[in-house]
Amino acid sequence: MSVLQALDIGLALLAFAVAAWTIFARGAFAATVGYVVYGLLLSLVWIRLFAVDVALTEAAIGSGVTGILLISAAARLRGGETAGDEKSLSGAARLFTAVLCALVALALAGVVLLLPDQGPSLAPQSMQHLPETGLGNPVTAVLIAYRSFDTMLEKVVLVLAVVGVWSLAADRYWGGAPGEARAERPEPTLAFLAQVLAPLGILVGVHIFWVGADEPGGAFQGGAILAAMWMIVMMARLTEAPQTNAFWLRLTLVAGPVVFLTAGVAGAIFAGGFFAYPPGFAKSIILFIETFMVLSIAVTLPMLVAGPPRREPRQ
Amino acid sequence: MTVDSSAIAATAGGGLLALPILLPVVGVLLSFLIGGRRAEWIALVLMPVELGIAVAIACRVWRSGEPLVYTLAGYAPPLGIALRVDGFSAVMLVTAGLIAPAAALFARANFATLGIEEKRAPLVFWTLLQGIQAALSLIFLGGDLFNLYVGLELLTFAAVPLVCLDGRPETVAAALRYLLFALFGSVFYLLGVALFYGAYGTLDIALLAPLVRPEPAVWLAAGLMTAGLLAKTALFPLHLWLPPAHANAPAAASAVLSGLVVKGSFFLVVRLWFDVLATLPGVVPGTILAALGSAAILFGSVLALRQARLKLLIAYSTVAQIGYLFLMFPLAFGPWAAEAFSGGIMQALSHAFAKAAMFLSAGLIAESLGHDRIADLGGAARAMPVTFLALGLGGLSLMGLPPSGGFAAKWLLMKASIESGQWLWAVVMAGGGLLAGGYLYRVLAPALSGESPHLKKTRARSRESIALALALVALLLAFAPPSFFAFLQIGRPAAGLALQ
Amino acid sequence: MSLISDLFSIAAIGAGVFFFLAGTVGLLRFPDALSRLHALTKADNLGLGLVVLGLLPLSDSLLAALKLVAIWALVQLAGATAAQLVGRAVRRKGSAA
Amino acid sequence: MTSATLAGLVGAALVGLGLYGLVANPQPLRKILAFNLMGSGVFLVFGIVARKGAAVGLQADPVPQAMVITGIVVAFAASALAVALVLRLFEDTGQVTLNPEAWTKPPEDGAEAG
Repeated sequence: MSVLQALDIGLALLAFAVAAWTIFARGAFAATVGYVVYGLLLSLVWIRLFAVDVALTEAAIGSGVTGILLISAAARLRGGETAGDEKSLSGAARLFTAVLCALVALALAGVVLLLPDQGPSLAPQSMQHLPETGLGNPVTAVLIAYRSFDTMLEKVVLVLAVVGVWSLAADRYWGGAPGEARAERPEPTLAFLAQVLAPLGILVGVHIFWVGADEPGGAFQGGAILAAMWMIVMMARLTEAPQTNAFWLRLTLVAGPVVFLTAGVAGAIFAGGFFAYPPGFAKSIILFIETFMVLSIAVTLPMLVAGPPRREPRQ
Repeated sequence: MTVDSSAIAATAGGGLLALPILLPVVGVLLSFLIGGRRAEWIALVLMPVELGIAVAIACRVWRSGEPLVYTLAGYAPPLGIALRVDGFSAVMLVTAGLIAPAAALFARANFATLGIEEKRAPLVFWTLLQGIQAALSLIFLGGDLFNLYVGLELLTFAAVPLVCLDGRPETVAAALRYLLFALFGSVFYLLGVALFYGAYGTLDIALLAPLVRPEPAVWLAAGLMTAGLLAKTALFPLHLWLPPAHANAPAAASAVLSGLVVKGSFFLVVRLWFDVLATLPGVVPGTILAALGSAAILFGSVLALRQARLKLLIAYSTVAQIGYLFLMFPLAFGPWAAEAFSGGIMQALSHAFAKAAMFLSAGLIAESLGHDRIADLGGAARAMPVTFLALGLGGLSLMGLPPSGGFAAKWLLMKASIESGQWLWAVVMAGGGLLAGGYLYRVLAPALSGESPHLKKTRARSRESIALALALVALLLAFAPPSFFAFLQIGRPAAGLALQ
Repeated sequence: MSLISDLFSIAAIGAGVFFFLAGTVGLLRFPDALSRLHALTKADNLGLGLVVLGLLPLSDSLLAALKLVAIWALVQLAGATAAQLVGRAVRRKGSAA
Repeated sequence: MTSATLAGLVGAALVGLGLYGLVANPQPLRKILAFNLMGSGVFLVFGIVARKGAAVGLQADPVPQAMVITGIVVAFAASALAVALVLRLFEDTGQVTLNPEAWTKPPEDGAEAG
């Protein structure tokens, strides 16, 4: 066994152990912290699978932003979490569930082991058409060219999620800002962090988006980093969450899908099909679309974490 | 890998297929951006256009007699994504195109946005209603299993917040339970997608179908995806989320949720077993599905009999009626396959219209009386005869009495089950019809009594007529000509199923 | 030359790993939150610093080396802030658990 | 055993683990955690599929990778909606349970908030 293999097995066992902790830990808060650690381990697993784009996404969104969301929820639910305990399953039902889940896992493991070592692949086709897109990163090409329809609709899913979260506001708060009212002065420690980190982070986010055309990275990962910077600045109370009826906010939230959709429809007129790019212009159009997607993601993620409006709108 | 190029070649003029998805998406984005005073207007303008496009697509399928295909982004599958429409999907597209605007017209009284300041419930309602339309179009037209996953998620995100639009804690809990079931369904579906890709390197349904072999990966993928879709369709025993969710939503939303949204995931079960897995020996899984369906019919009907509130009763009757949809699966092998298929689809259509009519009627009753307690409905039918007529006509379809679409559906399914010698399903259907008669009697008998009820609100003729129109469509389906059933067969892999 | 730089890398990374180990032991064994925090921050500062120092000769470009240093600096910043916040939370609660 | 197969096995185990948490854990927030865990297990299965599709100089098939990226974003949006529902329920009822009988009487101002 090589050192790398030993490390792989260690990593796999560790990831599994932390995952089990998040399921079986007593307190919800501890479980949530476990989940964030697990997410970081998982990004390492993705690196070992040679999927660096996914590793970046998992670290930024799967572990990072989801982690903030769940931890702040767990913190706010403290005290309420024990009250829900009375309806837990009986021992027999628990055992039955466990056996069922084990069966699913075993069947899945069996099928995974049976997969051929050299499986079917669209890698050759992805590479063959890569020059048409002008991109160097095939994952970005799949997301914004070959399967752009998926990606555009997924942006619409994010818009619907924002509508859904906001719909949970009380009527009198509709249009107001999410989160508690701003404290009279910023949190000094966090403010220092935000002031130093935010400019750097914005640089890193834009960099990751920009290199995504040719190297690992892209709109999702870059946008998530920008989103994190905005969240840090808000947490430090250097700025407030915006009012949900602000036109600039709504415009930024839909800018990505709107530009994507417009380009897709323009494709039907100028390139012979919905979401097709005219030859020679593909890369510039893709970068144009991605720019607005980055903006939308950078604003959507913090707004989803911030939750529904909780303050009456100012006129 | 052998690729049947005719299956993925784009049909001329197929660009039409993208519009039923893209137009409601435009509606969603516009409503969210500038919808404060215009969301209602945006929806009411777009919906007739969408219906027109759906009809145009159906006409093209009718004329050409075969499915239409459109490849997006200029990349043919397996690398790219194709949209595909056959007879079944065209019919579902038109059905959604009719029911959604009916619900929208009905909802105008509750969710007006014209000329007033932006309000929470109206903006959310109109935006999400169009989201549901986009999602359903995508589900009916999508030819790629992962693209369909995105469609399922769109549907979930659009449907769940509608359940708790009024914000009472029990509706929030209902929405949360609905969301958890739906997410479980999505994850299982997605896992199946991963296995299909791992086994065959493509997710395009037309490319996948000839490659599929009865091997472990396929069986596991089929099982996982079916289980996930059943959770979203609320087939017994995964129905627990449905009654509170559908009974608590605003009436117009309930009509869409019960009439259309559960049909979306049902549609994908049909796609999966009749198209992707057409070459698999499907009698055993089909029998399991039908057994669950039978349990749903009996269980849902009995629970509907015991409900004290009208909307809950109608919601439990949805649980029962979903059961009928799954009786077609074991009957789809043999010379009676076409009959069983037509019966199943007819059940989906007639239930969509009938249930939408019933939920709208129930909404009117609740608004007029200020409650929907069945015990206190005394004489209500005298005060609001048109509303109860719509409710009763919808109920006719649920019972399967002639003349109604429900009768045509159950008749076809019963014929197929008797011809195939699978008597059990016929017995279940007859029993379900009796039980449905029972729970409808519970509602209609007191309502028709001589008491004079106290109406809080005068009835609105236009809204009553919307419910009645939907109920009449459910009725008219009984007179569907044979050419309609021939249309449903367009694009079916006829050789695959009928000859096994 | 390469042998010397390799030996340097091994030594530096080894030392870094040792500090991480020590920090983890401290986290697990120290009695109260503040001293645990102390152990942990030391591990972050020194351990990561040494690992980065050891990796520097192995990086193939100046940009990569700069990125490594930037990573260390960012972790420093985040670690110091987190330690501050945890410390304050402990003090606010009165007694350290 | 290759690292890809290992990751696939972890993925299978995670799906089982997450499913158990989703069904057996009564607290909604823990169910959301379990859903995320299950989702990441599914993504790992995509990961092994991608890795086994390594060809023409690529270390992994880009198509499943792109699907995982889409999936991660959708899963986050789902968690955000679920968390918002849980918090709303908690604010209105003071409890975090899906069991309506367990609710204490909702606070007066909460009832009016709808």
